Amino acid sequence: MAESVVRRRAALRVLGRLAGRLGGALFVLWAVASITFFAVRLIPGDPAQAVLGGPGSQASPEALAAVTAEYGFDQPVIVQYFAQLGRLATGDLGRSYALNMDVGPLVLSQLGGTLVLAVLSLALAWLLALALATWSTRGGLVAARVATSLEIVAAALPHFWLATSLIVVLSIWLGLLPPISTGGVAGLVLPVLTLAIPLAGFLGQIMRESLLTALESPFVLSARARGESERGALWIHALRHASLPAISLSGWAFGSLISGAVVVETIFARPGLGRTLLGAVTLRDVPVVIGVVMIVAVAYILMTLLTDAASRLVDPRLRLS
Amino acid sequence: MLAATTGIIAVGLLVAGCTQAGPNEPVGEPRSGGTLTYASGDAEPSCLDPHVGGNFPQALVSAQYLESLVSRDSGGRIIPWLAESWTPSDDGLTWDFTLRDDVTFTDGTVFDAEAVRANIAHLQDPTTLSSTGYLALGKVAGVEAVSSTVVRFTLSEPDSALLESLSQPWLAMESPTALLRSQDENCASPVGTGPFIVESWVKQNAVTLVRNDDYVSPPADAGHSGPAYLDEVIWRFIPDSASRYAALQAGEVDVIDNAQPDTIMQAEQSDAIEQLDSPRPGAANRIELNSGQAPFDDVRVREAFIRSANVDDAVSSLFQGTATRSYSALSSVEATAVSNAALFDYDPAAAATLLDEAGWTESDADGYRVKNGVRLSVEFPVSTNQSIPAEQSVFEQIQATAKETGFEVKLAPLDLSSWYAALAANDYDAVSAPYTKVGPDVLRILYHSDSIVPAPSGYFANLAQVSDPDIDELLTTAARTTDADERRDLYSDAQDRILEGFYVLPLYDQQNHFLLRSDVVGLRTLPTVAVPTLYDAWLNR
Amino acid sequence: MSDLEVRARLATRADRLGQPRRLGVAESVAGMLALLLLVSALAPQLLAPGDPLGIDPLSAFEPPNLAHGFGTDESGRDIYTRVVHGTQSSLLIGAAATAIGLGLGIVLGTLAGMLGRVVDFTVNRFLEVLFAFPGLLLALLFIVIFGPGVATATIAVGLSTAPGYARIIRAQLISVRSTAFVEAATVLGRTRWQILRRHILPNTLAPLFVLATLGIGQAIVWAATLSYLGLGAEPPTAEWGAMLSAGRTYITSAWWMSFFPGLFIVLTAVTATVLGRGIDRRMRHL
Amino acid sequence: MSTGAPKNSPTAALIVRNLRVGFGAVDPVVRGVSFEIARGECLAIVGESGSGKSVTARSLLGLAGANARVSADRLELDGQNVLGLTDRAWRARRGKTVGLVLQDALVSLDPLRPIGREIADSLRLHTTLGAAARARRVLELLDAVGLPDPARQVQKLSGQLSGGERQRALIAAAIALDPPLLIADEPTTALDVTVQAQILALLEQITLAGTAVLLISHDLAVVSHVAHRVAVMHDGLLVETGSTAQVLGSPAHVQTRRMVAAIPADKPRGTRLSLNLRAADAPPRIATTDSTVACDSTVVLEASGLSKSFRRPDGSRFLAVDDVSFVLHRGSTLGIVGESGSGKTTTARLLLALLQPDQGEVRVFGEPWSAASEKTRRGLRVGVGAIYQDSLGSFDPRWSVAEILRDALGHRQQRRAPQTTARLRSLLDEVGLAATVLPRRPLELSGGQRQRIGIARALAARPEILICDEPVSSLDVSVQAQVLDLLDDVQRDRGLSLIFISHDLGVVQHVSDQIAVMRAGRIMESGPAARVFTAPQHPYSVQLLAAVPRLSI
Repeated sequence: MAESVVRRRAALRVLGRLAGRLGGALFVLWAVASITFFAVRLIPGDPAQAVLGGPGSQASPEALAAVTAEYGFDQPVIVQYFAQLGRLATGDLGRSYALNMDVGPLVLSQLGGTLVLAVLSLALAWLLALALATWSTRGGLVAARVATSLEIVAAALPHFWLATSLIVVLSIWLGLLPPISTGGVAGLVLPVLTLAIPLAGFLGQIMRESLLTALESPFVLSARARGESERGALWIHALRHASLPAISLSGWAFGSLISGAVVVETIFARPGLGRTLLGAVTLRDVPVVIGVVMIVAVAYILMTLLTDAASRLVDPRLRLS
Repeated sequence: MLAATTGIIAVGLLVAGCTQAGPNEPVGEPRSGGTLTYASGDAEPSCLDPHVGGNFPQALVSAQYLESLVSRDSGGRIIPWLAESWTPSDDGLTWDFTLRDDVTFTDGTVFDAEAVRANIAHLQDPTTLSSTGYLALGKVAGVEAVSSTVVRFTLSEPDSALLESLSQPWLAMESPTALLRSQDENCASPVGTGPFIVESWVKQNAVTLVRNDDYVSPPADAGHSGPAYLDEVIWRFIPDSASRYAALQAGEVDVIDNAQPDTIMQAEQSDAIEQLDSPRPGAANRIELNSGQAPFDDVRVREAFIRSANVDDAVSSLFQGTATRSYSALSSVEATAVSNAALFDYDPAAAATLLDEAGWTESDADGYRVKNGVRLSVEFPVSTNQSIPAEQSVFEQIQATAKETGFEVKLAPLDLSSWYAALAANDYDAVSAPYTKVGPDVLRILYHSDSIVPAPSGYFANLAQVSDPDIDELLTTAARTTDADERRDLYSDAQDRILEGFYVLPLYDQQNHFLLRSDVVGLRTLPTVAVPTLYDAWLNR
Repeated sequence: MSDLEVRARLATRADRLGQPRRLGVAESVAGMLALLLLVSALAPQLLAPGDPLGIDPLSAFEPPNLAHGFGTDESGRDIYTRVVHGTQSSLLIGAAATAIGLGLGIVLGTLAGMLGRVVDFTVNRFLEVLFAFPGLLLALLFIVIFGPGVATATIAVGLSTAPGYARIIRAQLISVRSTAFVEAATVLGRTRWQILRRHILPNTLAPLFVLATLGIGQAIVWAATLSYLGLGAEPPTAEWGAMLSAGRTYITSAWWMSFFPGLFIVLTAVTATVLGRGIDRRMRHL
Repeated sequence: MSTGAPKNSPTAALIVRNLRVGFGAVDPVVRGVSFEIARGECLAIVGESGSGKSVTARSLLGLAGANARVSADRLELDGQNVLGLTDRAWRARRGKTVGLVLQDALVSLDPLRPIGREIADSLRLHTTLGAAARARRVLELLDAVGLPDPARQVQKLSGQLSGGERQRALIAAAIALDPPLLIADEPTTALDVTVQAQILALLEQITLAGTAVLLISHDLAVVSHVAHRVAVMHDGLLVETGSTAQVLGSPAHVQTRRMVAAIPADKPRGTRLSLNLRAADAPPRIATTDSTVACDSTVVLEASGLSKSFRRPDGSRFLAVDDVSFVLHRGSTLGIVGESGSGKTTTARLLLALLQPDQGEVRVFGEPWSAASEKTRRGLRVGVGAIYQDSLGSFDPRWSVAEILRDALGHRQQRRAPQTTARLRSLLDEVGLAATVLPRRPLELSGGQRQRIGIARALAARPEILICDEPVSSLDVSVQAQVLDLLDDVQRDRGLSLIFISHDLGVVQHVSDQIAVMRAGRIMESGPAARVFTAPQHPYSVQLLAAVPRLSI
């Protein structure tokens, strides 16, 4: 009977945590929406004008009037605010000024490309980091020094420079890979490399650090004393510990990949959120900017939940308390 | 047939001013089939229907699936297209167009007088939000279908530019049935009579066009008749010029536009890549000096600025011979263009004396001229969207050379909307704004004092703020005059006055360079607004 | 977690194999680089007497040669001169952005760390929200509103780094507040104010020096990114990011136009990181 | 107990001749060590930190480290030479012919893996047993090491087990293939005395089962129970080896004597623990009532009905301190003893008014203390000093010793003032430190020096009451002895009243006049030290006392 009580309490705790998380997520979304809404109210100029493609469009007064009415720009701000929230609640992200289509479909259609990019880059970064870390723990002091330098430099590489350098060397000079995304796999190589290398620098540093700590820890010593091989010590014990901090970093990594996508997608002419966002920023296409930001916020929240789940999977201690 | 083909291409190339004859000449019999990938550096249109808004990117792509009533040959003469012939009334107030009777839109709708009426109506409907087409039809009071093949335009006053206006892609004919759809649908897949059909459009990525197998209506100067050679055209948008060229090098794409000077020079060396240069009509690229306010309200200061700017060196260093210096307000493809090099020599000494005469005698610590406490500075907003990097560098070099004479040029690179805002606020002394329109009537739009009055959007075309009754007079009469010679004289007088008034500093024609893989044969540009047509193009693979 | 927090976290895991006392090779090199950067920021004329804006149309697009070590750009300006003179504006932008971020961070962090639960909760929520705009997004949003330009870009970068600083400072404050030596001071009968002044603030702010060092590196990269995207400094300003975006056009024909400015950005970032780690290691070993 | 096995017996599980281990360029940490252990024999190597005992143990498994230089005339495991074995060959022996038990199983078992797996590893590595068979063996092992309800425990992570259970699991893993030799490196350190006793019993049982056990420890009293023979290690050498009785009974080497003398248990109050080497054989001062300050009956500190409860992560509250009352008389020492989780530290924090009690109050010099506002309390604080277990953590890392003491003196401003320097010197003198430490930071000092600085800081404000929370538990025995003596001296010289909190009954017994035995937040028994230790009334006290490691000769 004590058992069942304990189990019930545990279940309640889980539910409570989930509820808390959900509430937190909703709060963040609401806040993001509100901030963006009021922020864009600071933009000078007549939004109706913007809808019609900026002052260059030489829009007729009739058109302006029509748009003003359609978008409710004549309403008081607070009304517009709640209207906006209402629309967002129903998943309606509004209509793009420049691209003249609904933001929801637009953003969703762009989401895929960016996600593929981000996920692949994250995976590659993990592989690179893991390889470097394990290699450096084997190779002794020199290897460690080399690894550190590689990681620091990698982590300092700006995406745009790395991207252009890769294009010049790999596509223009050597002609190995297509300089733009062709939709094919080959076209993915350079963008993914561009995003993965700097990230691998970060992950590598943190993994190697925790790998060394783990390998020097008493429990690995006792494992060795049991006759465990170096490989065993690495794969059975150390790597698991080493992956924990890196996993918890992946939430951040995802964020940085998204901002990296802004640059990479532009340079490699890949369809995606980043390029859409940049385009919208230069055109002051407010609804699209908000749309992208919201989607990214959602993705970001999901990602943090995901990494959370992942680390619980790897670290049973988290499942206990 | 073959003769005809090559012959026409030859003509096209005469205009192009750059041979497309690559090492793999002579090319064999045109072959059908294949997919051509076109990479455009222009912004991706928000709507594939050029009636809506109406900018150059739309013109580029829509020329592949939409056709106009008339076209223009390389000699600048108006030639039949969807309209076989036309006759203006003596007072020039009514025009009857006789249409081809064998053309149907790709959605099966018949092309007839009613269709034309519907198109003009669509253009003039404010909810269409047309700007270019809307302005071009400014004098069109009404359109009626006389018979199924004859349509009559009624004008509020004579318009010598009507045909030139109608030849532009922004006034192309679309299926009236399709126009009944919601604007979104029509923007996504406009339906025309052209050699290709819009199959799909993946935003931010590419438009896919497929051949129109029932195509019958090439313009009179086309290289062949019947359907196009290409099966399919992928129309991609690659804004980054370097990536665009790299893609062409790598063979990822077959044709790119907005080729940068350095890449053109590289292409010259390469056997795999050919060049096609086809300057746009209408105005040349030029710097307009705001004569509406100090310091450029004084003609001597305007001249001083022009004389102090070393444009020749800038153009030769930055365009590396890919662009020729212009001394005219109009594009060199305009037969009526007047060029006067003498007015634009680089002559710092003369500039200095002019400034002294104008009272800008002292100069301050930084070496800038000063007149009663005010520094001689020139606000120069630059649209990063409309001026290619090389052009922005030209401005930077002008800035540098004008400094030596004592001008402080304040370059302000701006995104499009901020740039328009700056102009609307009359917050500029110099500015460069390309304007593409077929025919010399562009002068009226650019230099008639009416154009100083801002449109509701705050935009106005007369950025030099030329307000000269004589010029107004000349331009208005020219726009009414249908007699060609008389018209030409009027326009050349007007241009003389504009040039001698030092309102503008011409730079070069609106650059319009295309680079293509040398196995792409038969690509030419329409002499209307110099957009490429893939109708005659085929892949020599 | 923010870029900054990650960098900080990595830095403070001071390189385990390096001896704390001895000055590592990397660090001495970084030190010299930092010195060079400072010189070229404060007195560029010493290293590059030329005029960074001086054009020479006739010698445009020259690849690196004896006359022009880094080559010339489209207007024949000497890239070496421009890169050296660009140090000033680039470092300035980086420093300004860091200052803004750090300033805001200190305010927010101290509020959260010192003013009890309610404030702490609110500030934390606020930060959480800001973190939902990863990396550049906050900056881009800011630019959408106030338009591009050096000033806005700088502020934008500063803003988007602020949450990171805030969280670190808060954490630091809280951990210091609960240390044994703060208790010991209480036991010695020290007043809250004395403890704050003598123990908490010094021990909280000292690590900020490391943070700032790391932060500048990051800020420079971000500012350069914005310039590169055409939202920051514009050509012909001799600013690394702007030079890069100018060079981008000619990447296929004149790689040196974008290579060298980029190289300097990377060098600066690496220098910042190495120095940050070094300083940190020293601070924690004495 | 048996006085060890005959030398070079064929049954020797381990023979070490002139073992030398060095790292890098510095001179070796183990400088020629020789010993052997027979099956069924337990040899204890005793030494203080840095004496090289752990390195010796590790090199017996070939785990001295990658950059270690190991050499010996002879090194035999179970009759086979293991000098210069390949790593592969070593791996075949580790766990099979020699097992290792490290201290603190919390970090010695992989926190991410169920203990069952950890134990099964050696089986997986050295036997061809199938999963099921392994599982069965693991249960047997857990049963053998006396872990209750093995079937449930195997699934648990080390973090879910108590210290004792963990240590048992670790031992189970080490003896899984019952190796002829078991090396136990500080197997009971960081365990509560009662648990420690159980583990020692287990080791003894393993020895009796015929395994040779090498016990590494810093604590003579601990090993005296189980070891047949004792080898005292100092500075890389075995300075004295022999039967436990002989080594502990009549220590020959000065280091041995120092260590024996340092054991506080059963040494009357006031007895010197640290040998004064200059007068090595000076008779230890015999404690007399007058030798300590006359304990007058004035109460300087009084705790009445103290209770303090905390919230657990899951929200439920638990009572850390439950209705605790006691008084402290001027000049006397009240020892509070208890095992981990008994609430002694919370009590200390309550007494220092770093925590506010839920109920009850603390009065100091008859004044309200816990009830008073911090503002009014601040005035009284000079009278109450504190000494902490983690002395290093109690110093601002950025301050030098001089700054720390100057601050404690309240002379921060007049840095160079002569009287300040004079006070600093006399303080250092009092705690037996040279002025050379002044410019250094605590991090650069040894544990003993740090604790002396801690005491100096406490004394600087001339307190009447000192509250010492585990002041010596992180120190080596000889250092501990010195610090305890120092405390004794300053108390006598300054007539201080002490509250001395510790888990170590030996220490508490030595220093205290009055004793309070705590468990689970309550005081089980309290009274005069002599009485409680000779005639404990509460069963818990009895149990506790029984477990205290004494020199059993």
